[in-house]
Amino acid sequence: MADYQEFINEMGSKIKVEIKKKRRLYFQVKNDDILEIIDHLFNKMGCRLSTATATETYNGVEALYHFSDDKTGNYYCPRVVMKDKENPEMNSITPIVKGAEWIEREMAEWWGIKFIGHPRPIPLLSRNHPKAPNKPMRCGR
Amino acid sequence: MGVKKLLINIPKLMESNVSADKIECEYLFHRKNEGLFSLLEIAQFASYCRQCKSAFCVDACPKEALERQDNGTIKRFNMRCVGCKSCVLACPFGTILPETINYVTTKCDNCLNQLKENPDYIPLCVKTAPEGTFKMKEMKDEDPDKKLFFVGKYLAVINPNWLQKEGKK
Amino acid sequence: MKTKSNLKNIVNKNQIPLGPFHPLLEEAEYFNITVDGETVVDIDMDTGWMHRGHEFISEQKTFTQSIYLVERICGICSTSHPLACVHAVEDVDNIEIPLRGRYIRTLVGELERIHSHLLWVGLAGHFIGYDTVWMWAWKYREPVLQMFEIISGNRNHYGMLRVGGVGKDVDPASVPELNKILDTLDKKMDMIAKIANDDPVLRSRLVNVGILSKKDAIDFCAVGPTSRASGVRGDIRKDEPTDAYDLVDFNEIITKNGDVYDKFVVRVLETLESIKICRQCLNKLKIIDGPILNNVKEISAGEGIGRYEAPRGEVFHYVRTDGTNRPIRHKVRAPSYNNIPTFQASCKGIPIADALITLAGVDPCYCCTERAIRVTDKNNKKNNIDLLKLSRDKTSNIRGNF
Amino acid sequence: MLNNNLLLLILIPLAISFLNIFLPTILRKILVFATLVVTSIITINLFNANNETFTLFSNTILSLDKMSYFALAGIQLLSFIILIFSLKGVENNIQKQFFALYPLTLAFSNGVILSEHSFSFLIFWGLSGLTLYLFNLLGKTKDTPKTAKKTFLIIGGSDAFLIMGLAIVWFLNPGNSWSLLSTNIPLVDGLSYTAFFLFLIASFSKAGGFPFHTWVPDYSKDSPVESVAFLPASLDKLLGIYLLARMVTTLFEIDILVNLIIVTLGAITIIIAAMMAMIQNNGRKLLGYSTISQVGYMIMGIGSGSILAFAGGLFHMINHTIYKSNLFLALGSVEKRTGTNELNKLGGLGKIMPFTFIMALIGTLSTSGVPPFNGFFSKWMIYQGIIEKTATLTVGYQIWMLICLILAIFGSALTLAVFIKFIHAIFLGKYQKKFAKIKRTPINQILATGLLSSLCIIFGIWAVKIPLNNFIIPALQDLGLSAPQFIGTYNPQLIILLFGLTFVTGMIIYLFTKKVKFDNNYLGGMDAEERFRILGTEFYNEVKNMKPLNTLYSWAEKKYFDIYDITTKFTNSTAKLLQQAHPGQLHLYLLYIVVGLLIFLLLI
Amino acid sequence: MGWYNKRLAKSLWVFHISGSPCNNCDIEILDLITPKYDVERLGIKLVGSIRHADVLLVTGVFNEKVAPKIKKIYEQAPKPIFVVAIGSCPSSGTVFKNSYNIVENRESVIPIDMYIPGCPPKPEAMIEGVAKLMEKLNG
Amino acid sequence: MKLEYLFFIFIFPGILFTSILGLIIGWVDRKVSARFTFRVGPPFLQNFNDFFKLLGKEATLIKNSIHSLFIAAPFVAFGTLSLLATMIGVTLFYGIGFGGDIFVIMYLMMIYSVMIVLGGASTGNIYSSIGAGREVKLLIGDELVFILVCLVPIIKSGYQLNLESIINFQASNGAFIGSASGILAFLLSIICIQAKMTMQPFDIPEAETEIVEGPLMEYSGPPLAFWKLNHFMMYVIFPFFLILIFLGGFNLTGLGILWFILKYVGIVVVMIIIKNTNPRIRTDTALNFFWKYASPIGLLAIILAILGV
Ligand code: SF4
Ligand code: SF4
Ligand code: SF4
Ligand code: SF4
Ligand code: SF4
Ligand code: SF4
Ligand code: SF4
Ligand code: SF4
Repeated sequence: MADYQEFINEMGSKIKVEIKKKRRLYFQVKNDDILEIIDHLFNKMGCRLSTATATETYNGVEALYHFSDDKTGNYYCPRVVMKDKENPEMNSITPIVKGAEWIEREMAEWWGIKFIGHPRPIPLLSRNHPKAPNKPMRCGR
Repeated sequence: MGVKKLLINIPKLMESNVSADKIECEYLFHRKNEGLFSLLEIAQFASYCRQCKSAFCVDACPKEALERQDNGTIKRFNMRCVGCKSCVLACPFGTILPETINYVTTKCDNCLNQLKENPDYIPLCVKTAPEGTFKMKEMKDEDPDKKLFFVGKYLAVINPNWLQKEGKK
Repeated sequence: MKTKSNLKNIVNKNQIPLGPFHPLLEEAEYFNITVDGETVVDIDMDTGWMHRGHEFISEQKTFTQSIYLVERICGICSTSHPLACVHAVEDVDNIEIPLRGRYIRTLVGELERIHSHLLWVGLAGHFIGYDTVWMWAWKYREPVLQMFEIISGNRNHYGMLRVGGVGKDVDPASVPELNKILDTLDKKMDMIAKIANDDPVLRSRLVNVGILSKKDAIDFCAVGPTSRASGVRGDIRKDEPTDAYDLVDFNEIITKNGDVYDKFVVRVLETLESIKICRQCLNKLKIIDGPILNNVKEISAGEGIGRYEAPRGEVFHYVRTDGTNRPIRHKVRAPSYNNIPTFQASCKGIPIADALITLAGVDPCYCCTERAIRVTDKNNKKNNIDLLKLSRDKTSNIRGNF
Repeated sequence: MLNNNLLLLILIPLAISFLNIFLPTILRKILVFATLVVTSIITINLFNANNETFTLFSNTILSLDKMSYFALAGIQLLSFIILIFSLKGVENNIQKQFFALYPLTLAFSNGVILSEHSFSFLIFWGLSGLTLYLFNLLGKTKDTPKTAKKTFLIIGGSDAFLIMGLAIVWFLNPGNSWSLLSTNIPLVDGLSYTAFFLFLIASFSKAGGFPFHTWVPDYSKDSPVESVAFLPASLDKLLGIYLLARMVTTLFEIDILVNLIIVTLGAITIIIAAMMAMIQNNGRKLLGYSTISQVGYMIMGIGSGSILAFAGGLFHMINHTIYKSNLFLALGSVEKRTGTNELNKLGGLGKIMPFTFIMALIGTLSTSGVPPFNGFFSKWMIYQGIIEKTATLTVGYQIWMLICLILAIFGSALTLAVFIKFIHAIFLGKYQKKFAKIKRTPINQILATGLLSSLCIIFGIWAVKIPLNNFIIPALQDLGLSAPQFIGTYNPQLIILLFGLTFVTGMIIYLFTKKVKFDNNYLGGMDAEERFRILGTEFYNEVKNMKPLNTLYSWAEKKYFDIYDITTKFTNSTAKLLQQAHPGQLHLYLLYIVVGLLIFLLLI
Repeated sequence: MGWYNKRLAKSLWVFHISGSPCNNCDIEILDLITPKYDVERLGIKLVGSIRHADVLLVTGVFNEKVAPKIKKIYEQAPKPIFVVAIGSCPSSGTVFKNSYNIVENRESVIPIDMYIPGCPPKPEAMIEGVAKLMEKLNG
Repeated sequence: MKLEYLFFIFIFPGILFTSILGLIIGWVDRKVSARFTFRVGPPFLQNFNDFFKLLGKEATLIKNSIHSLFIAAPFVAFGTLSLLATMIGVTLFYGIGFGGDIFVIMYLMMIYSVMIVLGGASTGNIYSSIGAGREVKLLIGDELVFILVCLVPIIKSGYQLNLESIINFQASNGAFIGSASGILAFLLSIICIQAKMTMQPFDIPEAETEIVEGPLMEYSGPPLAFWKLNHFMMYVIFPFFLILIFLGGFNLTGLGILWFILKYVGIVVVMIIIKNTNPRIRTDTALNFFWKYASPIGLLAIILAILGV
């Protein structure tokens, strides 16, 4: 656990740690800070983006990124909560992490999250789809 | 106290003969949720069940999914239960409602989020349940005379209680 | 990274559609390859042909059912997904697994790696028109399937895993036989490794083809043999040794070049390592006794991440639970999902023939790339046709028609 | 004097051309047509004539032997067919000039062929170059002025060489008259070699042999298509090769080394031009390069020193003019319908212009030397001749000769590749909607290409019967050579008959078993959209990118091998003065000729 | 037609379509060609173009995106053509039947002549299916 | 036109003989390849069944494409191949020249490629077009070497072009394979015919996994049947041609028949072995191979032949 203590110390002001357990650190980040955090994780610490998960909760639409630090086996999961459920918006991290292109496209497609600054904002799975669903992963309530 | 509780009148519900899945739930996460069943399950084990010394249901369960808790109630562990409903058959008192012992379990979150935003909020289950069976109400104390018992922090039931009948409570 | 204006330019060029049904792709998949002559200028992938909505279905199923569901994400590494899935569930509550169960998990996982890599070697051979390699590799893959049949009773889709352990025990009586099969396999693999090293024609076809640079591998977050061939370290079995991986001895294979040949080599050598691991597991299974399953009672509310080093790289599962026996969110990320976008880097500027083998080089499996997604399912009246009746009807139809 | 047939052949078109300057277009067309009818009739009448001549001031100026008759007949035939093509469809704004220039060209070409006197030969030769230049100026692409300048410099420059060559010939052979037909200068000393090579340069420049070929593709691209089919594709080949044939037979007595050098030049021409043609994306340039490549065969055949090959070379000359003008005209039809000759803008026209497609296909197959078309027969003769010649050589020469032969045969594979690209890019491949509504090909164009195509087939199948026996063998005999003996066997009639039988058998089986359904392209389940298209223009990018060809190609693209560019660069750097002296104007050209003539006269 | 059908039975060229399967059926199909099962001895050959096919092997539950393409492919196939559905997926939908994205009634996409159930069916089962088809063709 | 000729072209050694032998040898190929990979392989009459089955299937014509060319291409190729088979066969079996010399045969052999290209590309299918392009590239690759190897017998026979004189020369002076240049040229020629038949490793134009059988992609029914038949006919034509120009032809008396079978099967087996032990190579590799490696060897063979070695 000491491993990610360093990260918490460094970034303490920008993150709100939610869950801290063996090898897993979940923390909340404001949309404005996400790029800085990701830059730190990806470029400075050499973490690898595993994927990202979007979920709809009562608090809003969440995007949870999973960064794996392959040297220690730790996971850093910054979570961005978008309060506006109708038009969720957040900064795209694709310009920093190329590998996020697909997953962000997928989240945009199925959750209706708008990623600001995404280089290729076209649907991933529902192109040429004769019956493309509309924001299907949202709870729809 | 100020906390609203969901009050369920179980005898009335049974009388009304409305099948339980007609009552809807608005719990967010599952596509088709019957949060009600989880409420009923807790309620039935908490108040209805006789808490037999050597519980037939526990013995009958092929998967060791039922266990007696410290406080005497029976608890079903959802990862073990396969929904075979042997326990329903085994209970000599018929206290276990077959509908509640589902393989795929559900969850009620007491609509806390909605209530936080609007204290006068009326959950969907209350709206869709037969008249008078579900209520959102502020309650101070249990009232054994009216067969009103509290289960946990947010739930209250009106239900004949074997323990009370036998004078254990 | 492409910009919009860039895309516009491409429209004027010649395009070659690859798929959805193309003999190169066992699954339906569609690539729009922009070419200049036979040189690939750009590659654009349109996915979603295999999309069945696993994440959606999973939310309606219990964890135990989910395991069988994710097993059917894809048949090639049909242990990796369940393994990652149970890891994720176990991660929520830090559930301990009995030792014997851990060894069995590792055994099954590694056998699957052998079978998957052999399968790839064969298919790669097929793609470059070397059917002999295909046939040979698949011939040697049969014993592995036979081992699976001994262990689990099925050639594919083994259904071995449970939350908290494994569902089926390995019969100690069958261990010598399994060991024997492994021995024969060992020799055959040595031969294939030799072919990989020696065959000049094969080398001329694969060396320096479709190079994925180390930087691109990191940028695209590639995983598994794809990134290891480019010299990027990263093997979940070493990084986060679950199951019995901290108890067995094996090496992580890394090469530098990142071309298809290196991917080939990495896979072949990994197979040898896997055989080593399987041996160790089998030996341990002879001695270790005990339960195979920790009978989990309940999963508490929380979030869990599980991963496993599938033959193609890291499989990632994330589950979020609310205390019931089913997930409220189940995210699946297959290795190919990260590997396939690397085509954009590795396929540009090479001839089509090379591009195709490069596509095959990451051993993509689109089935699991496209697992996710659900849709509000209001009318639930599925037409569940009676299988038996249908198959009887139809078979008799054929009888009648001729 | 005016009843001399030979003179008439020159004078009539000349007169008509002057007359035409004052007439409206429609009359010009009629007159030109009439001229051609007349000249053709004269030519036909001359078929059996023996040594018709025209003398002036007791000098034999014009004369006709069997070889010049052969060339003359070729010129009449081609002019006639190309005229049919041009009757309708020439660009409106150049029609007037076109029909004035057309008879002019005819007159000068006839003049070249018929001249026996070197003086007249020189004048006609120069003037025919001039019409080439004038035709070029009718083009309207943006490169036209540049190309015109280039053409003019190369052709005009070669005239100067010709003048010098003639001067040397005269110097070497002062006793003889000015006759071109009976000099027979042995190649013994430096001077005679110089003369020979000066002549060679002239004939190569005209015909488009390496390394003086570079004007052909540019000219093809930038001039009106009828003139391309008319001049570089047919008349210039006839003239250049005619000169070459004269050189190796009557003008000089050449030895085996020179033979080998000419053959080598021919082989190099074949390969280089074919390789260059492979990478062209402009239809006309591609044809232009392939024209050059075909010239290589004629050069080889004529220069090899074997009678069989010589006959083959002559035959190839006429064959080539037939199929290459066919191809140019077919391309012209396409160009006039679609408005472009860039291969990458065309495609899928086979369904829309089926007739043109078949004609082009026949032209293509003849060019590539596929039996039973005419191109194969002449190539086959050339190969045999070379084999025959090789058998008589010493070991070292044998290897040299055989390498040239290999290159030549390989050249026809390359040609095939070139034309697959050509055909594919224009006619095959994906059907395009944008072409669906284009106008139909006018009947005169179909007639012209159809005539040429049927000639391809007729000359291919009855090669011995028609062209060889009637024209070429008499020509050889006239030159005092024996009739060629084939050393291989090739029986086109039998082959085509048997082939037809088997083909029909196959078709019958097909017709019996056929069940047909119509469908769109299968593209793995995708709809066959128009963007999914292979043009064919990029077929040979791999060849282009191959080491070391890629460097060669890039050099070629930078024009390192272009004699014109080399010289201009050379001139640029050495003498600014000279550069000022040739801005590429007509009057300057005339000045050159005048100065040349003056020198010439002084020499006399 | 009897004579012809016998020829057809001895020379079934197979084209394989995957309509959102889990891949396992497809792998098992390929397995058929490899040394252990070797269906070439029955004259069966895997072809790459639909135009050459006599038998279409379809696998998987068809999802909405791929279904029109499958239909198109079927229409492009030269007749006579037989459609054999491999695996439980096309016949029942297996675990996927609750998903939104799959076609409920696969018969509405292409007419299926024969089902070979199993998840995945063992190669032996597939061979048996093919053998039945041949039996039928042989009369 | 003698009646004899009809027999030549239709029965022996033309269409009937060549097709049947070709289909059988095609079976040998498939069988041996299967053996190579531990399989059983197809039954003996498999290729016949395939052929007749295809005859009964529907033929697909592509809308908006050049139908006549599409249909004619396989039959033109068929006609040419029958012609070739007859020309080569008549010389081999009867010792007389028929219709053309070695140059004619070389050029006739190109027609097959041309027809593949035209037929395939007439459909407008991109894969067919790519395949067509590859076919030509392969053609210009192997043609150079093929010319070289064909010149060797010409040189060795003292600049004879006629097939029968080449055979007769060999009959009196021993087969050309007996010399250094002959061996070199023979080996090269096997690679060449491998390429001409588009067999692995040169199955570039018809690569199933890359371009879906390339030019043949859109063919179905009878035209496809004929393409397949054409391919099998080449199993006869090319080895016979090699036997003719390098192995001294046939002597069909006594032990000669054994020799005949041995020569023929030997060549076929070598081809099958090459086919099964090599992956498909790329077009540029093929061109490189032919132009940079094979043709110098071919040239060497020619020089040796001129020197009489
Ligand atoms: S209180 Fe809310 S969550 Fe609970 S059952 Fe009622 S509606 Fe569902
Ligand atoms: S339904 Fe569940 S708890 Fe009841 S007996 Fe069956 S397994 Fe046990
Ligand atoms: S559903 Fe059927 S098979 Fe499955 S556990 Fe229950 S009884 Fe057994
Ligand atoms: S009802 Fe089922 S579980 Fe119960 S005893 Fe019978 S078979 Fe067993
Ligand atoms: S459920 Fe029934 S058997 Fe079980 S403890 Fe209660 S009363 Fe007893
Ligand atoms: S990575 Fe490939 S093989 Fe593995 S589960 Fe995914 S699709 Fe299947
Ligand atoms: S074979 Fe077994 S697992 Fe499969 S459907 Fe039947 S009972 Fe279920
Ligand atoms: S039937 Fe089973 S094995 Fe086959 S595709 Fe469906 S899930 Fe996969």
